[in-house]
Formats: sequence, C-alpha cells, structure tokens
Amino acid sequence: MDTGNTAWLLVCSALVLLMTPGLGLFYGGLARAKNAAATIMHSFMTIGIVGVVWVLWGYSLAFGPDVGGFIGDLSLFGLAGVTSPEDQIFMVFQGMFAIITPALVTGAFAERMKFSAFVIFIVLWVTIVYTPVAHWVWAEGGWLLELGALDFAGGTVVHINSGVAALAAAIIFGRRLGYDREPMEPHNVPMVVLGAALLWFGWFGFNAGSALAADATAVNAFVVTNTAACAGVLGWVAMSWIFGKPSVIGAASGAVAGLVAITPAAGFVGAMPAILIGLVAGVLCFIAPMLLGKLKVDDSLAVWGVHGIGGTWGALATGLFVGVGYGALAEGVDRMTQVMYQLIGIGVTWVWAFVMTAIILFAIKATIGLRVSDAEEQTGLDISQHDEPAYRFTQ
Amino acid sequence: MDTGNTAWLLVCSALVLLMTPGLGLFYGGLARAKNAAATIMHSFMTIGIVGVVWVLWGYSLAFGPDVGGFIGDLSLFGLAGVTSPEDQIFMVFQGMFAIITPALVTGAFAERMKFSAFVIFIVLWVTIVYTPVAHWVWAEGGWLLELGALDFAGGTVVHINSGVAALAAAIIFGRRLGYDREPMEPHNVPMVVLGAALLWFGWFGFNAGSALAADATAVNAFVVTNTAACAGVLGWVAMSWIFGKPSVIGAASGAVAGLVAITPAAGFVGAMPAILIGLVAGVLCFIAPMLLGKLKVDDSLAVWGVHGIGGTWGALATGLFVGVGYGALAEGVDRMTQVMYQLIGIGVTWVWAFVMTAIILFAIKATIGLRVSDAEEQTGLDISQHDEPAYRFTQ
Amino acid sequence: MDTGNTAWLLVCSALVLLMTPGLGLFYGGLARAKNAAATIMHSFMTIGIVGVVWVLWGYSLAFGPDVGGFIGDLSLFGLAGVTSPEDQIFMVFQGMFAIITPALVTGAFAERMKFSAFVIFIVLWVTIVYTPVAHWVWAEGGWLLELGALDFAGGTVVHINSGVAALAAAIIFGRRLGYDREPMEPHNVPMVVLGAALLWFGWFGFNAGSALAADATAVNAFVVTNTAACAGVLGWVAMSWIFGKPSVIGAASGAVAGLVAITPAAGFVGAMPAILIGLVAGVLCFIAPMLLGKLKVDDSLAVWGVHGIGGTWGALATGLFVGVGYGALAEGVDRMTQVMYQLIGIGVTWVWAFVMTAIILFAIKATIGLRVSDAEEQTGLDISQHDEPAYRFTQ
Amino acid sequence: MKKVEAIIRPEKVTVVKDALADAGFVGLNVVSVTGRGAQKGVVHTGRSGQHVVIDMLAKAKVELVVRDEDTEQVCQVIIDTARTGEIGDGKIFISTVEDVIRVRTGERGESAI
Amino acid sequence: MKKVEAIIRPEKVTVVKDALADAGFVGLNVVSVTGRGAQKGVVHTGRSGQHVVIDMLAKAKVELVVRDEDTEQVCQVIIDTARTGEIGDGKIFISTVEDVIRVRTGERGESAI
Amino acid sequence: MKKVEAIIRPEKVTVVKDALADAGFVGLNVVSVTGRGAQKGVVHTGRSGQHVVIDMLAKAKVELVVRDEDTEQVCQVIIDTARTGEIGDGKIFISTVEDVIRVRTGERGESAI
Ligand SMILES: Nc1ncnc2c1ncn2[C@@H]1O[C@H](COP(=O)(O)OP(=O)(O)O)[C@@H](O)[C@H]1O
Ligand SMILES: Nc1ncnc2c1ncn2[C@@H]1O[C@H](COP(=O)(O)OP(=O)(O)O)[C@@H](O)[C@H]1O
Ligand SMILES: Nc1ncnc2c1ncn2[C@@H]1O[C@H](COP(=O)(O)OP(=O)(O)O)[C@@H](O)[C@H]1O
Repeated sequence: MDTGNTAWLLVCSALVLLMTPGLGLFYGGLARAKNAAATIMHSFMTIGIVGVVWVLWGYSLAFGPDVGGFIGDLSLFGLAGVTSPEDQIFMVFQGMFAIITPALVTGAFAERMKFSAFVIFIVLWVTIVYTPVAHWVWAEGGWLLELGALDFAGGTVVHINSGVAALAAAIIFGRRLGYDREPMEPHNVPMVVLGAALLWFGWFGFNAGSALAADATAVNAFVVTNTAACAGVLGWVAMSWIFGKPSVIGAASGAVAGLVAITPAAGFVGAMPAILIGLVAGVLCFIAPMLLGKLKVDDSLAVWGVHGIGGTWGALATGLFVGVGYGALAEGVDRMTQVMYQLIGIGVTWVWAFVMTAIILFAIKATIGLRVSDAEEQTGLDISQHDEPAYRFTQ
Repeated sequence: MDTGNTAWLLVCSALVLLMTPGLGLFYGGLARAKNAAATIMHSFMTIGIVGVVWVLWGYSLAFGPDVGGFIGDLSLFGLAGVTSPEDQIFMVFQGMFAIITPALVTGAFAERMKFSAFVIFIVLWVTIVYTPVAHWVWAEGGWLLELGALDFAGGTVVHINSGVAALAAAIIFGRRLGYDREPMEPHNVPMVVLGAALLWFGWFGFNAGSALAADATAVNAFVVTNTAACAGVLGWVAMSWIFGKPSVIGAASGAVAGLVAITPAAGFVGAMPAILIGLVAGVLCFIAPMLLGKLKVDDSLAVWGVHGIGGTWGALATGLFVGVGYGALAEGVDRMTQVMYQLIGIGVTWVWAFVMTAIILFAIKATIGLRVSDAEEQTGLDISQHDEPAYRFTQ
Repeated sequence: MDTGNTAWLLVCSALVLLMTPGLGLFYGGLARAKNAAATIMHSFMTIGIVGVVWVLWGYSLAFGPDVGGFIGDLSLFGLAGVTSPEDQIFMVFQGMFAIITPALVTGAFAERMKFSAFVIFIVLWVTIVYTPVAHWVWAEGGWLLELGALDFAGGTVVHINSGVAALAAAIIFGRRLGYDREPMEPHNVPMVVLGAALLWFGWFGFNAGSALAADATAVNAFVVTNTAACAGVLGWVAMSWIFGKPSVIGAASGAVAGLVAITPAAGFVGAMPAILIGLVAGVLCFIAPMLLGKLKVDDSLAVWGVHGIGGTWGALATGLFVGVGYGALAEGVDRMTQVMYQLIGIGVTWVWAFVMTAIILFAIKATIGLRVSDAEEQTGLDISQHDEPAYRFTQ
Repeated sequence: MKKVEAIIRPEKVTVVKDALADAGFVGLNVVSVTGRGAQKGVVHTGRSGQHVVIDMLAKAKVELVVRDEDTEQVCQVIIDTARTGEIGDGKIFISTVEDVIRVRTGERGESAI
Repeated sequence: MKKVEAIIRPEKVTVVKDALADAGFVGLNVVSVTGRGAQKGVVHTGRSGQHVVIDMLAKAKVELVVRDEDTEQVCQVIIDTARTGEIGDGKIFISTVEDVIRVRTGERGESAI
Repeated sequence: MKKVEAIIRPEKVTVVKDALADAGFVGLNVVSVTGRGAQKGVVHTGRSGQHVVIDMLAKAKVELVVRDEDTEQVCQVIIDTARTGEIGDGKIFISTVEDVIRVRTGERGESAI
C-alpha cells in the first residue's frame, strides 16, 4: 500500500473525527447556557455510540456484499474479514461520516430531548436511515451509484439526509417552551466560531479525503472546499447585513453553508463555480430558516436550513456545474440527464429521510417519550438530564 | 527517506504536541474557575520546559548509547550527532511524549502547588523519572524491551508512570482546603469536552504514529484507538448513569480512559478486543477515583484513577489479547509468559514512579516547599500565582 | 506527483488555515468581553474576504508572470491556467499565508474599528501591501529573492509586514477611550492559550510546509520550530516573572514570539541556534510593547511588539546563524554580506509596510472614517457593530 | 414607596416577570445570587471521588419598587407564580424606599417609578 | 445615612464612578443586573427564524452609602453623568441605612462610611 | 427585622457562611459585586504596555435578614471571620425590613425568616 495515500487517509479520518466535537461546540454555543453541556453531549455521545455500532454492524450494512442494490448484508459483522489495510482505512474513514451525520440531526431537537430517548434514537437512526443511503450512493451495486447520480463526499448521504431528518424531528418534537416569547440567542459566540473553525478544518479531510488518495482530485477538492467556504461566509454576512448588522454567528454559519454545498461537487467542479456555489449557499441558508420560522416550526439550530437546503442546492449544483473548471460529465450523459439524476437522488433522499425519521420518532414517542418535562426544560437540560451545569464561574 | 512516512510522522508529531494544550484545557475545565488559568499554565509551561530539556539532555538520556540497559549516556547532549532526518523525526516525535507525560502528573496537585516548585519539579521529574523508563521500554538495549514486555505506544512509560507519580503526589501534597466540605466541581464543561476532543484527535498521532511508518500497523492502531475510545465513552457514561445521571464529564473522561487503555495494545490487538478494553477501562477508571476518594486521598483531577489504573489495565490487557484480531505473540512465548512479562513491566514501573516521585517531592518540600499558603489557595492560584484571573467578563 | 508530498502539503495548507481562527481566539481572549466577538470576527471575516480575493486576483499579482521584479501580472486572474495539481497546491498553500497576514494586523486596531471600514481595509491591504512583498521574496524574478535575502517561511512577508502595518495603524487610529485610565485586561485567559496552541500546531504547517516537500528540510524546520517556540515561552515567562509574576498570557505570547522569530530561519539553522533565537524573541517581544506603551501608542494587542520586532529579530538572526547546525551560506556569500542582504530586506519591508498602510488608512479615514463613535466604543463592538454580545450566560 | 425583593428559583424568573407585567408592573431588575436556606442542598460526588454537600444553590433575586398600595398585589402575584410547594421556593423581603428619581427626566417620587 | 441605588446603563458605569470619586465619594459597589422598564426592549430574529422581544436588558446597579446631607449631591452627580435623555437611562432609589460597620476596624456609623 | 448586608473579600465567603451556619443563621444570599473603597486598587501593566490603576476589585456581598435581637451577634460573627486587618476588609450595612414572606407557605414576619 502506498505510504503517501495511507498517511493521507489516516490524517483525513482523524480530521473528520474532529468535526463532530467541533459540531458539538458549534451547536453548544448556539444553545442557551442552561443547555450548553447537554447540547455538546449530544455530539460527543454520538461518537461513542456510532463508533461502536459501526464496527459491529453499521459498516457491514452499508458496505457489505450488496443485497438488491438496497443494503449490505451482515457478513462483515464485527469487521469479520475486514483485515486488509485498504479495507480497514476505508472502514474507519467511512465510520467518521456515519458518526457526524446523526450528530448533525441533534441540532433540530436541541434544548428539549430526553437523554434516554436520544440514545435510542441515534442507534436506530444510524442503522435504519443512514446505512441504506450510504449503500445506495457509495457501495458497489448501490442503485443511485449505478443510476449515475453524483455525490462526491456526501451531499445526499450526509447533508440532505440529516437536514431533512431534522425537519421531521422539528415538526414532531414541537416548539421549545417560550419560543416566540423568550429570547433564545446563542450563549457563546466564540464557542460557535471555534466549532465552525474545527468543522472547516476537518472538512478538508471530509472532501479532499473522499478522493481516497493523495492525488489531483484530492487537491482540487481541497481548493474548491476552501473557496466555497469563504464565499459562503461572504454570502451569509452580506444577507445579515442587509437585514440588520453583519453577524458573527452568520460568518460561522455561512462557512458551514458553503462547505455543505460544495461537498457533493468537490471532485467535479473548479474554483470559479465553487465561488458561486458558496455564495448562493450563504444566501439560501440564511433565508431558509427564516421561512421555517414563519411557519413556526422550531428547528432549534437551523439544521434543515443549512444542511437540508444547502445540501440540496449542492447536489443540484453538482449537476449544473460538473466539468466546469474540473472533472467532466460521464461518457454519453448530457447535462440535462445528469441534472435529472441529481434530482432523483435528492428527491429519494428527502422522502426516505423524512419518512423513516418520522417513523422512528413516533415509535419512541409512543413508548418512552421524546421530550423532557416542562419543569426540566425550564431548568435546562444540563441540570435536569446530566446534573452538570455547563459553567460554574463562582465557586 | 520515504516521503509518505516522513509526512506521516511529522503530522503525528504535531498531533501529539497538540495533546498537551488539549490536556491543559481538559484539566483547566475540571478545576475551579479561580484556578483555571493556573491549571492550564501547568500544561503549557511543561511544553516550554521539557521541549528545551529534551533537545539538551533528555533525548540523550533516553535514547543515547545504552548504559547497562538502564539509561542512555550524554553523548547526544544538545542533539550532537542527531542529524539524519530519520533521527531528527524520531527525536521530535519522542519529545512530544516526554512533554505530555509530566503534564499528566500535574492534575494530581492542581489548585494548590506553588509555581516555582512546579517548575523545578518538572525539570527533575522528566530527567530522573521519565527518561530511564523510556529507555527501558523503547531504547535499543533497554532491559524491559530485551525482556519481552510489550508496550506499543506508552502504556507503562507514559500512563502508568504519570498515573502512579500522581498517586505519590496526591498523598504527599495532602488534600485541598475545604476538600469534603466545599464543592470542587468542574467549572467549565465545554472546555473539558474540547480538551478531551483535542486529546482524542492527537491520540491518533500518539498511537498510530508509534508504528513509525504509514503502514498496516499504523492503520490497525488507528482503528483500535478510535474503537476503544468510543467504548470507553459508553463504559463511563453507563457507570455514571447507574450511580446518578449520565455525565458529560464522564463521556469525556471515558474517552480518555479508553484511549489510555488501548495505548500499549494498539499494535497488537484487533477491533473486537479493543471494544472490551475500552469498555472495561471506562468502568474501572470510574470506580478507581471513588475508591481513592474513600481513602480521602485528594488526587484533584483523578490522574491516578484514569492513567494509573487505565494504563495498568491496558498493559495487562495487551498480554491477555495480543494476537487476537491483529499481531501475534512473539516466537516461542506463550500467553502466560507474556502476561508475566507485562506484570513485571507494570510492577517495576509502579515502584519506580512512586518511589522516585516521592523522593523528588520530599526534596522540594524540604527546601522551597510545595504548597501555596492557605490564603493564596483560598484566593485561587490564578491571582495568587499569576496575577491573572482566568476570566474578566465584566470590564 | 508524489503522494507523500501531496499529502504533506495538503495537510500543511489545512494547518495554516486553522491558524487564523486560532489567531482570532488568541486576539479575542486578549480583548475585553464586550469586544470579544467583534475581535474574533476580524480574523474569521478575513478568511472569507482574502480567500476569495486570492483566487480572483491575489495569487496572480503575487505569483503571476513577473513584471520588473516588483509584482505579478493579472494573467492568472480567476486561476486561469492554474490547473496542474502542483500549481493548485502551491496556490492554496500560499493563499493561507495571504489570509493570516492581514488578520495579524487587526490586533492593532482591535476594540475601536468600524466594521465597514475593516472590510475595505482588508481588501485593499492584501492587494496593495501584501501581494507585492510576497512577489519580491518568493516569486520567480522577485527582486529580494534575486538579491539573495533569505526568508524561509515568511519573516518579512508575513511578520514584519503585518507588524509594521500594525504600528502605522496604532498611530493613525489613536488610543482606545480610557487607555491609561481603565483596565483593559485580557478577558479570557483559557481562550488566549487555546488560540496560541492552535497557532503553534498550525505553525508546523507554516514552517515545515514551506519546504514544499516532505523532505529533510521539512524535518529540520519542524524541529527548530518546536524548539524555538518552547524557548520563547521560557524567555517571556522569565521576563514577566522578573517584572512581577510568571504570566500565563506571557507563556502563550512567548510561544508566538518564538514561532515568529524562527519563521525566516527554519530552513537554515539547527536546534541550538533555535533555542537562542526563541529565548531572545521572548525577551525582546516582552520589552517592545512596554516601550511602545511608554510612547502612549496603543497597539491594542501588541502586534508590532510581537510580529514586527520578533520578525525583525528573526530575519536578522537568519543571517547571523544560517548554516549553524543546518543549511549553509549561499555559494560565495560571506556572513557579513548575508546579514547585509537581510538588513536590506528588513528595511525595505519596514518602509513599504508603514507607508503603504498609512496611505490606505488615511484614505479610508478621509472617506467613511475608521473609528466607531465614542458611545459605540464604550458599549463595545459586539453590540454596536454586530448586535451580538459574545456571551449570554444568564438567559 | 416599597421595595420588594423576592428570592426565587432561577427557572421561575420568566413566569414571574411575565405575570408582573400582565399585572401592570413592568419595571424591575433581576440579579443572580447563590442562596442558602432550609433547603440544605444536594450531595455531590466529585469526579475525584469526594462527597460534598452543596449548600449554596443558584437563585434569582427579583427587585422592584412599587407604590405602597400595590405592595400586597405584587407579593401575591409573585407567590402565585413562584411557588412550587417544595422547600427552596424562596422569600420576599419588603422595605421602605424614601425616594425614587428617574434619571432621564429627573422626576421624583411615585411618578418616577 | 442613606443608601443610594442607581440603576444605569452598563456603558455609563465608568463615567459615573469616576465622577463620584472626583466629587469625593470613593466607596461604592457595582452589581450587574438585567432590568425591564418603559424601554420595552428590542426585537431580535433568532438564527432559527423566530422573532422575539427581548424585554430584559443588561443594566448596572451602582450602590453606595452616604451621609444624609450628601445624598442630594450624589444623586445629582449620577444624574448628570448617567443621563442620555433616551428611555432606559434608569432610576435612583434612596433608602435609609441604620448603621454601618467597617469590618477592618469595627468602627460604626458615619465614620465607617 | 433587619437586613444585614456585608461586603467582604470573595475568598472569605466560605468561612463567613460556615460560621453563620454554626451560629444558627442558615438562610442567606451571596452576590458577587465589584467594589471600590479606601483600598485604592493595584497598578497593572497591560500586555500592550499601558499602566492602569484597577480601582474596582472583586468583592462578595453577603445578605441576610435576621430578627432585630440577632443583628449584633450576626455582625460580630461576620467581623470575626471576615477581618484580615488589611484595607479592603469591607463594610456591613444594616437596614430595616418591614416584612418577610416565605413563598412556599405564605407565612409572614419573623417566623418566615
Ligand atoms: N434569612 C434569609 N435571608 C436572606 N435570604 C434568605 C434567608 N432565608 C432564606 N433565604 C433565601 O431563600 C432561599 C430559599 O429558602 P429555603 O429556606 O431554602 O426555602 P423555603 O423558603 O421554601 O423554606 C434560600 O436559598 C436563600 O436564597
Ligand atoms: N419600578 C422599578 N423597580 C426597579 N427597577 C426599575 C423600575 N423601573 C425601572 N427600573 C429599572 O430602570 C431601568 C430603566 O427604566 P426605563 O423605564 O426603561 O427607562 P426610564 O427610567 O428612562 O423610563 C430598567 O431597565 C430597570 O432596570
Ligand atoms: N460608601 C460605601 N458604600 C458602599 N460600599 C462601600 C462603601 N465604602 C466601601 N465599600 C465597599 O467596601 C469595600 C472595602 O472598602 P475599603 O474602604 O476598600 O476597605 P476598608 O473598609 O477596610 O477601609 C469596597 O471595595 C466597597 O466594595
């Protein structure tokens, strides 16, 4: 095995792992102080849970021998037969994607979910919702791959999937107490920016690592990833400025929006389209949550707006711009057809993520329940769920 | 020199360097606000001190030409003759290990040590306690290496060594004022989680880098490191849940426990044993500090419980599971013998670390003294030692 | 293209990118709480702005076909023709340097600059001030390169350039309200240390990456970078101890000072000179801001003291120590001549940075103005410029 | 005029302040305090194993100055909204304020409230 | 002796305390509070789209105990320095303090102020 | 009933509150304040070189309401435990409280303390 590629993929895996605590800080800073620790816990705990689930059955379901183009079988349970370094690297790299995707969803029900319900949700969601989509898009024989839909680093699998799941969750959970009456402003702006910075840093591994080698495609993915992130910052900050004052949270959110949108396109477009993709993402992801707000749907940390809409825009843009500046349309596929393929991928993922997530949540709601009591919610999840206030400055 | 291996080891060295500030944040968040800056300073200052000591005489003592299997000579003083890139990389990579080990110890006397005494302690400890053990285990001719004791990435050298030193320190320093009367709860949970995340991220360099090449062993080490960390999270959180509520600090601590335990085994076991090693570590490292608490020994930040006990379990587990899923027992060594070798390594390190640390601390106590005055301790070390409160939110 | 080198340079680019948010946290922690978010925004926004400017025209001006040894032409506008992976990597790696340099300047006018003016300043400064100097020193045909001045990783281009620009800014902006009357102490020490740690971590990419390959020079650069940083910590802490108490902020600042000073020398000296370079930097950069303070010039976050003076010392030291322990004087160049070349590089950069920055700032001052109103300054920039207090702990 | 100082559970601040506004008492201040009372606090086990009784708990102090005749009503509103019946509900302290000045206008006395 | 409690805009604390010192009133305390008053607060749009009225704004409470005869002057100094004329300038409350003790010396009464 | 407000050094809070509990005065509140007094503060050199006098220092305000007859004892306990003899020990202010209500029960007067 080539040492350069090995070094590269191991580093990328480490970078993607770092994204999830980064996400925890990003979300934690956006939450109110009384829920800060609990919100971070959602991300951190997801690492622990999915990290184990993945090596036990998750990897096998996603990348085990194909069953009807729909899912893998269980023959790789417990990594049986996953012994070659190549397989192991691919397994652990993919595992990091499986970890962050459910963690992204947690932003939708932040500040009101019962911890026990959360644990069950993560196990079910990654198993039932995530692994099939990962199989469709990336596994040999996966039907979306066969179809010809392009998703370089996870626009559908990771972002649309989590973003739409977040929409379902926001609707099913209902609004936080005091929504539209009390301020629910981010409690720690530096923490939000730090989280966004770690996400950006890790995203190089996420996108450039998806080339699965230290090659020209990795280099291009790296360049467009950074460019789109920068453009996303400009887009969101500009919007916030138009609607009020240039927002710091907006700069951080815009970077994430740009990164989300470039994810499926990173291996297929050059830097100029990347600027456009990022800019538009910054604008769309600023508007989307406001519209959702008008419908009084409480997607606490704007997961649908950023990942659902940003991911959808990115998947579409991949079809629109593939080959511009880098890459090329597949043999004998014209742009219209490609865009069609992209729309199919988008549509199917939307429906799948929404329906399956709803089923899981209703099941949990019917059994142990999803939300904490009103008193617990008012006290804050840090104390009520974990007995650990995030901060104790006077002691 | 192979560019892939060079790139890999340089990156790993950078990752391990990052672990020490990460540790500072982990410890700093666990401390009370009035000692937060001082606690972080312990880790950061250790980087500065050991970083210089290492290039001057530390590396030579640890890896210079062997003297009786016990220690290196001073012929490499000031890196004399350490000119080849291979030697330089190995030197700097090892230097990062020498930096974090004494930093780990500082958690035992947090919130009450005099800064001047701290500086002297670090210089003496890394020179007298650390370099010999590093020599025994990793240097050509080191007697534990010759014996056949396995320690892939530092279970004995780093974790048992620092953890047991911490035990000695906790006993000799005595309890913090108000121990058992005042709450001494972590003052900043997000900071603790951030610290744990940086430790986890850096640990990939620590363990996978210890393969000293971007090869199959590095890949395996990477996989089991991540798996054990995840299992550690589950183990500790489960325990905290049984004894109360699922703890966020516990999730962070559990990750560290799992990482500690897998350290000596990372190159010798597969993913399934890694889950077991991590889970058990999470449980043991939760219980150990409570027992120590019963004895009213104040190991402020539970260094002995996590690194001493976790490291001991890991070293033992290495013997128990070597060859399961990865690696193999050495030619003509049966498992019993291997376990015996491991126990010898463990036992010797325990005695060495405890006795030598005690001698150093008593010497300092007898001369300039170890603890700050009661008034200084009540005021907090940030103000009394550094004239810098960690936070000034109203200014 | 060699996979090892590709992996290495991509990782280094990611590391350097991470430095700028790290700088934001470093600066943000040094600022007062009411300006924390705005100060971090300066760094984060700079990433967004320069990231786009660079791919559009910045790279072309700096590294496009040489025009009279002074600047590049615009033939690479929009990365036209920058298609080979080699070119793309170099472009993105250099882009990260272009991002952090103006971000460094922002520390000089922290806590009082109008955000709109800030945005314009960044665009102008990176275009007019940065790209030419980068061309002189690093581009084929650049006159300082031709001359023979040595600057391994950016002592002149990045540090003297930003540090002297900071001096001009501090003078032109004038003092903050209440300077010399109110305390303006760092509001968050852990954040400062975290920022310094991320800078240190990223600096490995900055310096070792400047070898542009994973080779012996990269290894040496890595070793001396770490050594100088450690020595810088010792130098500054010692000084703060002599003048009062050992400072935690001082440890963090000392690390940065050491890193700044070793930057131009990293490929030309060994570890022993590195200790000296770092130690002296720690001392000089402690004294310099105090002297500036005596002149009542308010360089808010000591940018001139650390980067201007530290960078100057480093550039000079490069001439003094080149070849000691590593590297060698160029064919037929004796040390005096080399020192002379270094002084020319230093002098020219000082004049250029000071004059050009002054012109830009006066232009902005004459048009939209530089400073916020007194009321806005008293309220703090977080609220007055961004409507986002950095912290909301009681909500 | 009277100053009403109510020490209540932090999580009750929102309901109390909203109820007061509905009752026509808009002006008020809230200060975060740590308090000790009959509610002896909870036993914690620190991560390093020690058991401690945390006797100081986070409370909020709601302060407002009102006309003498409004005092009773204000107290009633607070009691109705802040009570849980559990130990730790807190206390209300009533004292006299001699004069009130509105900084903006310099008005004094009741009209300045 | 009187206790003067002034609730003012946080950004005014520095000028107020300096003016008080110049007028010879050195001893004082400042507490950060969140306050609600006629100034009905600002409307914010949260990142997740909802619009909210933030009615509690950050204020600072400056407290000092002074001799009866100094009360008027102290209030005047505060009004002069803290006023902006905009709603939200705050209030001053004056009440009686029966006794003051200087912890260090045990002195009582006015001499302890 | 009297309200005793003691401004003391933050590091003294623990000893003071424990001593009060031992003396039978359990109920109390602590607020963190920044205070200025004869203790003129310390000179700092900022990292960017300027020298400043920090006149506002962190203090803690311990507040408790007690029966009139207990006032002296409470003050004595505070003085004994909070005094260092150095400037900056702080002050105790005593004022009258007209009524106390226990939110939980609605009890009034001394029995509610
Ligand atoms: N004598 C007192 N003076 C000042 N504050 C008090 C006093 N007694 C109680 N408090 C405050 O009231 C809070 C609740 O009192 P506690 O006795 O615990 O509950 P309850 O009032 O329901 O009996 C305490 O946490 C403290 O903040
Ligand atoms: N009745 C009151 N009791 C206590 N504090 C009050 C009262 N009314 C106002 N305040 C305080 O004064 C501040 C300013 O009052 P506000 O009515 O907004 O402005 P103005 O005093 O200029 O009319 C409020 O934020 C609140 O902190
Ligand atoms: N007139 C006053 N009103 C309110 N608080 C005061 C007053 N004078 C002093 N204080 C508080 O008491 C603290 C200590 O007072 P100081 O004069 O410094 O020490 P000492 O009381 O020992 O002379 C001050 O920091 C301030 O918080």
